[in-house]
Amino acid sequence: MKKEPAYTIDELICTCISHQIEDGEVVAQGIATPLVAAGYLLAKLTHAPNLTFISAIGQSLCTNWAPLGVATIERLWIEQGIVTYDFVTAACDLLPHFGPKEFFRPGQVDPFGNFNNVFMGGTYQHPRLRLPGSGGIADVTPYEERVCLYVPRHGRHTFVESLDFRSGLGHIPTRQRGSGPRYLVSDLGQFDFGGENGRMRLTTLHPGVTLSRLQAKTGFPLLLPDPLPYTEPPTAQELHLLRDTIDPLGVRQLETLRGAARREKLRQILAAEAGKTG
Amino acid sequence: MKKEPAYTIDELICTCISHQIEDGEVVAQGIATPLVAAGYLLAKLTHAPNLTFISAIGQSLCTNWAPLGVATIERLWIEQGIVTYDFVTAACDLLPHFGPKEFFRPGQVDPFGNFNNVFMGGTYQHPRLRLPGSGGIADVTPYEERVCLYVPRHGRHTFVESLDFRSGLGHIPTRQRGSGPRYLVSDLGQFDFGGENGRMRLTTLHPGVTLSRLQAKTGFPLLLPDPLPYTEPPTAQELHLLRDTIDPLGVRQLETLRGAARREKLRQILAAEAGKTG
Amino acid sequence: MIEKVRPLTAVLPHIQNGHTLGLGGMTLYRRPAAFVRALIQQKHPPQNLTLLTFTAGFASDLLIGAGLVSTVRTCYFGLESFGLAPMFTQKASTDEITIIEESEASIANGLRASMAGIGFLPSRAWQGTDLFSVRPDVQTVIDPYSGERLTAFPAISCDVAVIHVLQADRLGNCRLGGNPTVDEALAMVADTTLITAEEIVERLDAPVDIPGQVVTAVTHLPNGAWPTSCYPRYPLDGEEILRYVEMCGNGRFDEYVKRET
Amino acid sequence: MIEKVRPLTAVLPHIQNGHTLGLGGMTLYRRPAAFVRALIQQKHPPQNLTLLTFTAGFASDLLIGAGLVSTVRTCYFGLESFGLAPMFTQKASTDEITIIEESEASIANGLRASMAGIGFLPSRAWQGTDLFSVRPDVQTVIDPYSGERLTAFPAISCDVAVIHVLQADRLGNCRLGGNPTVDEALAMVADTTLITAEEIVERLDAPVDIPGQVVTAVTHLPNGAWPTSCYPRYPLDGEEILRYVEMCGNGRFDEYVKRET
Repeated sequence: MKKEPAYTIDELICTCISHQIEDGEVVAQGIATPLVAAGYLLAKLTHAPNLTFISAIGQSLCTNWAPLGVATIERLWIEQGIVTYDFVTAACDLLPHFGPKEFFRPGQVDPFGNFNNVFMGGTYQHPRLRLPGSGGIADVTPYEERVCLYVPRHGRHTFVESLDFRSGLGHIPTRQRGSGPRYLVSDLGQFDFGGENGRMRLTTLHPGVTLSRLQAKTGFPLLLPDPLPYTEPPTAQELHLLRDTIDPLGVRQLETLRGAARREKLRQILAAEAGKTG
Repeated sequence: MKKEPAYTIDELICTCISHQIEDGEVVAQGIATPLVAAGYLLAKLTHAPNLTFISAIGQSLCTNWAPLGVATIERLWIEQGIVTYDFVTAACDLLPHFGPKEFFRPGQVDPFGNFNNVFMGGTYQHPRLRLPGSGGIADVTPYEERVCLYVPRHGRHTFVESLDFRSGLGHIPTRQRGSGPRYLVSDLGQFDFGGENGRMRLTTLHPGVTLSRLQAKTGFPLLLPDPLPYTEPPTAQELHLLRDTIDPLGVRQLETLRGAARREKLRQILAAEAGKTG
Repeated sequence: MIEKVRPLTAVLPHIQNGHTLGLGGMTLYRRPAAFVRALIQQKHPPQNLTLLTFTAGFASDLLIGAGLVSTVRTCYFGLESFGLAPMFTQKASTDEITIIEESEASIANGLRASMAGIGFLPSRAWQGTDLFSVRPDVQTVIDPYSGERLTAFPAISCDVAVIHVLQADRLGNCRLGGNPTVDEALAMVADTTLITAEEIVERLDAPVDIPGQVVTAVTHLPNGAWPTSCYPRYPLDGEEILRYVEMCGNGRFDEYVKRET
Repeated sequence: MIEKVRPLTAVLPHIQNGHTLGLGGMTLYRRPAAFVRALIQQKHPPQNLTLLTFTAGFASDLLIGAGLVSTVRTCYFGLESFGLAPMFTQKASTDEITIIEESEASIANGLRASMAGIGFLPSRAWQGTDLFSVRPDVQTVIDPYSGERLTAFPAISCDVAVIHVLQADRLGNCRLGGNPTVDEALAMVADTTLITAEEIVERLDAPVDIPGQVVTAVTHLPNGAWPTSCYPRYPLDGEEILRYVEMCGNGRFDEYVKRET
């Protein structure tokens, strides 16, 4: 008989993100990043009540919050904002001013935390896969101090020895300001960049993950801690907050699911939202 | 027996300003310039109904209007604005974008329409008279096309051969963009800058002013038209609009009065305003 | 009063072959989707457009799928949780479209420089990244005070901007309704600014978001953002966006666009 | 909740000898006049302040008259229709104060550069004028696209900003009430931002003008802008400003300031 898991991987990632947040910080979040939003809210509802969010949707500073949604997410951010800026002001003045902590999801990441959201494979003119683009990543990574990364589906296509394109600035010797990523969480483990020249290091392995599986899914040799600690699983309170308070619809799962399964989850969420608002 | 004048000099100046306005323009006005405000409103109520005002107080775009005041002027501009900008946005983005027509009152003006609102006499460190400063004049005169000037009290201290300081850019050969002033009105006449190299020319003398008086009060030789036309006096409708609709309190006169007379007029206006709002 | 209300048929011809077309809104929010569908469904739609939009989503993908666009300028092209933008993703690996790689800062500073009428604005963005390798036109400038090298983002111009709004009045004053994106700046820099509006009223009170002074024409298009959102009037229609993604995935883009007539 | 309400006595010591002190509002509108009077009337008021204010008026003239200021940075110093600022005008021709000549654009771009954390912003302002002769620190920069020479306005920093507002909440969120001036930017760039407020409420709803995140402390000072205005609560008190002008004209500044205790 299969044992019911106490938590799912999306919940573990959210919890890891939450633990990276300090009280009083200003945090930013990009487009379609519900794992990050759920992690931030979990921090707010536990150890970081004085958190301020800068949301890409609505361009507002928010200290209030509301449960996550898909069709309703715009409404939530707009209505929670205490002050809303147009995106020109946000990009030119506010993001540089606040230098928020932000979690980015790289299309590719190299051993030094440089990353890529522009294209994978082929050439820039004829890519194998065109990605959505750099958004604000190429803007803020050259000067921000508190960049973090998350990878919902750890694999060799993401963890690469050499990037096809560097749109996110990591630990490189020519950097003028700010810092390469401080932290990375994937569905397999947690990492920092404390190796020589800012090289990625495993800090904890998620429960149930083997080192050989992790290394097989990573396109470069990983620096390893000795002994090998395991990630603390979410507490009952954290799971309760995520499941019942922050994200009852399970929007966070959209980042760990793929293809038809993701579309099916989307339909469930949309139907639940329509039921609530209609 | 002394003949009652049909109009006062402030009314003539307002009317001259009004005649320089074209319908559909965007016009800007600075701090404490009620002659200009009254002139713009006169244009709006006669031939330029689609005028847009950018007001220094309140930093708003206004298409509506209200009668002039002193203690109430902030309320008027704020409440007439259809959209309000902070002054950083106004100075960095909007004034350069709209390049409004604007009437400036120079502390000194030279024959080529360069002008000065910083200091008069002595040196910059030890001036005979420190003026309030350049405001936005040094900013917009290098690129605006539609700069105009007005001088409520024409005199040799204002019309000078050589400036003590150039904070407003006139017609100079090294100008890169925009234009020196197109027009100047004083209490003695109207002028353009159509002479050689943009030199000031008298275009009309105000009724009752002699050429010798004008030249005696001007610190440089003036180019003169031949024959010598006189300024059209305000019409009955213009006087009615100014006196009864636009500026019943006579705020416009604050720019033509001096010293104790001006303070007395201020007290009258303030009392009338207090009576209305209290 | 300068009356700016015009029927859709009167404003569509503003967009001509080779124009830079700016689209308002972002990703799945307040996009001028009905205008875009009408543009595509013309007998002779404009060709070789340069699409300029802060983030590109549903409406932009329609324009790409229908073949109107030869060049794309945006910092993000996708459908958020609904996945990649299918037609953009297909054509991005071909020679059919050229991408002018942008970021939030390059578009924001470019629009702001254009508003101010200057050629560039400096920024710390892009320093150290590979963005310069695909944007060889973007120069750097030295801060004369510190000696720091900064990116000199060039001013961005736009022939026609199309922006969907919650409310407009007959003078062209507009209220966006929330989620302002970069539309106030876009409206200001475009040579021609076309507004489609959920509702047109005689006269809006202050404060408005876009002043009528920068608006060329206003067209009444209720539900004009559908299936993207128009806050607070309606949220995005996720089912319809899923249907779009699935039809495109099955090679049925033309059928999807036709069905919308 | 980070409680930011503080009594006046607790916030006055933030302003130290040699500080750059930014004052909110403009000329005769929403000036922190009560705060300034309290600052002057301290037993040992701070000395050698650099006064930074977009336009300077009544409150700034009090500071000058009381001898707290050694350097002035503003684009306009005057009392509008009430005439020249008497104490500034007297002292401007002496060696008592140094003027750092500013304009609207130099302050606006300087604050914006400071917000963005960069060293300068380019502008067409000042080109061809004599401003450079009295601001030899201000450099120029060449537009790398057009070759045009632009003014490189340096970033402006500020140790303490004091801004009077209509309403604030206990978290420091503020509503200015209209006539925003440059206060949103000033609040953001100052190392310490002190708010004096007509009214303090438990919690303000959106939208606010200054977010509490950039505010150090909030002090309740009803009528704190008098005799300047606090729209819409009260207009400027013109009689009082006339009285000030006339007393200063008769050499009675000290008496005027004393009377206010």
